Amino acid sequence: MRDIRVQIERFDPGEELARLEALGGGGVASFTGIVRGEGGLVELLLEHHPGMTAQAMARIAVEAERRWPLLGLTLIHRHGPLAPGERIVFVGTAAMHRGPALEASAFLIDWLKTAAPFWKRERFADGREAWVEPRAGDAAAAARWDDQG
Amino acid sequence: MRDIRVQIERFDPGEELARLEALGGGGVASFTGIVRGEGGLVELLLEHHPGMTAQAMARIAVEAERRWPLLGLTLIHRHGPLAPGERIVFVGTAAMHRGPALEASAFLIDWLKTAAPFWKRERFADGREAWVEPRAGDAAAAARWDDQG
Amino acid sequence: MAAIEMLYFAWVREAVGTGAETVTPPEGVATLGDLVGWLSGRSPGHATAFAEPHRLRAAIDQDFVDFAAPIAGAREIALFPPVTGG
Amino acid sequence: MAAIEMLYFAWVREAVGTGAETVTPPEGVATLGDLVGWLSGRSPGHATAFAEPHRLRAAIDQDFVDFAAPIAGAREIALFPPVTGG
Repeated sequence: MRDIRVQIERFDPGEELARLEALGGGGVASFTGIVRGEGGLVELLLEHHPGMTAQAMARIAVEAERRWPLLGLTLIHRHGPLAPGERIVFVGTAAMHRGPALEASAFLIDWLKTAAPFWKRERFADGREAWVEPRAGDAAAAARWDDQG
Repeated sequence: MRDIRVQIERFDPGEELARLEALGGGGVASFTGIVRGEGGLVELLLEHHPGMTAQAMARIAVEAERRWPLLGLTLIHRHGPLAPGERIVFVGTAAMHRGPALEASAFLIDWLKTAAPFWKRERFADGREAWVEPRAGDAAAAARWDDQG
Repeated sequence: MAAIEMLYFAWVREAVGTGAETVTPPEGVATLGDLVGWLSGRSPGHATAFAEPHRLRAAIDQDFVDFAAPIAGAREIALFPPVTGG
Repeated sequence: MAAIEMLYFAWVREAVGTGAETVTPPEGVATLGDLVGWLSGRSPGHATAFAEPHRLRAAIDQDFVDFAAPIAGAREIALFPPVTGG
């Protein structure tokens, strides 16, 4: 099972986990990214490259399936305006044993951060707006998987 | 937030995730262990050391909190008879950023496998019963964290 | 020596034939290894359960310990196979 | 050279003043680096957007590429800041 979605709509991690749990494996891992309301943030706007996003996410998924024996994989990334506390991204993996599920979910979110064409703009209570700069650690987090391919 | 439960009752990963998501962090990671129905398995019986289990799980939680800056941590382990497809164990973590949430959830399930006093007995369709032997990889998976303490 | 509450789990419990018993080991039974050897003489079930000490794990008063651990002062000692939860 | 559909995202889009435009670069504009230099002359907004090429990333026909990539045959070229999704 490979389920990749780029959507404005909200999603329900519990429903996504249930789908992955039903695949007969012994382990399901997940990561959910949430908008933090730090510094007076009132809105996070997610822009993306519509033609490229689904394809870039599919490549990341294929790479994970090549590296680990997965029974299922779910990637959901929202775009559009998001309020603090809202879910941005969901990564879920199912495998026979826990190791592949856990490693693949960490890999998938690290790669989504650096290889999927999304950009975040923050809007603050004082009216200030700013495009989010990549965190220095993100490239390093993705690169650590290069040694293990 | 630290929530540790040893229970016969079922649990709902979606509800557990929602609680962790509400803590204000940017990342929530989870692992759910499920009974596999391989080889004609009809029941998995989880026995535990009632006096010791909650305390052993609390120690594992404290160790995770010492290693990573966590906003929240949930550990649920069921005991009693379980059917194939049922959830056995849930590990959930919330942190400001994804790295600590992901690493702590992998650490917690690795340690639960080797440092919490649970034992599994399998019962098969042909009537055969057998106590599960530890997987050779489990001790190694837990030990890899020793280098990083 | 004071009485010790013994707890047995999984196949150790099945082999011994009970999940709990109170024992009062004699002087000279100083370590957990000594205790396991002494317990083996209590019944054929005990002997079977403790025949291969490398297959056993233990906790004294709910802390994991190895077989060199002294049992002096122990109130509860649990013997069991390697854990397989998670 | 054939027409190329240019796409701009995030602050690159804001600086250029549009998210998409069709351009036909002259002969001699062979690489993506050449193209960015040539685009900088189209308007003050373009010049601002492309003033610091090390802050830009690019995709040709929806594959990430670096600035040495040849643009011959490209139908769509996207210029944008480093991605910050996830």
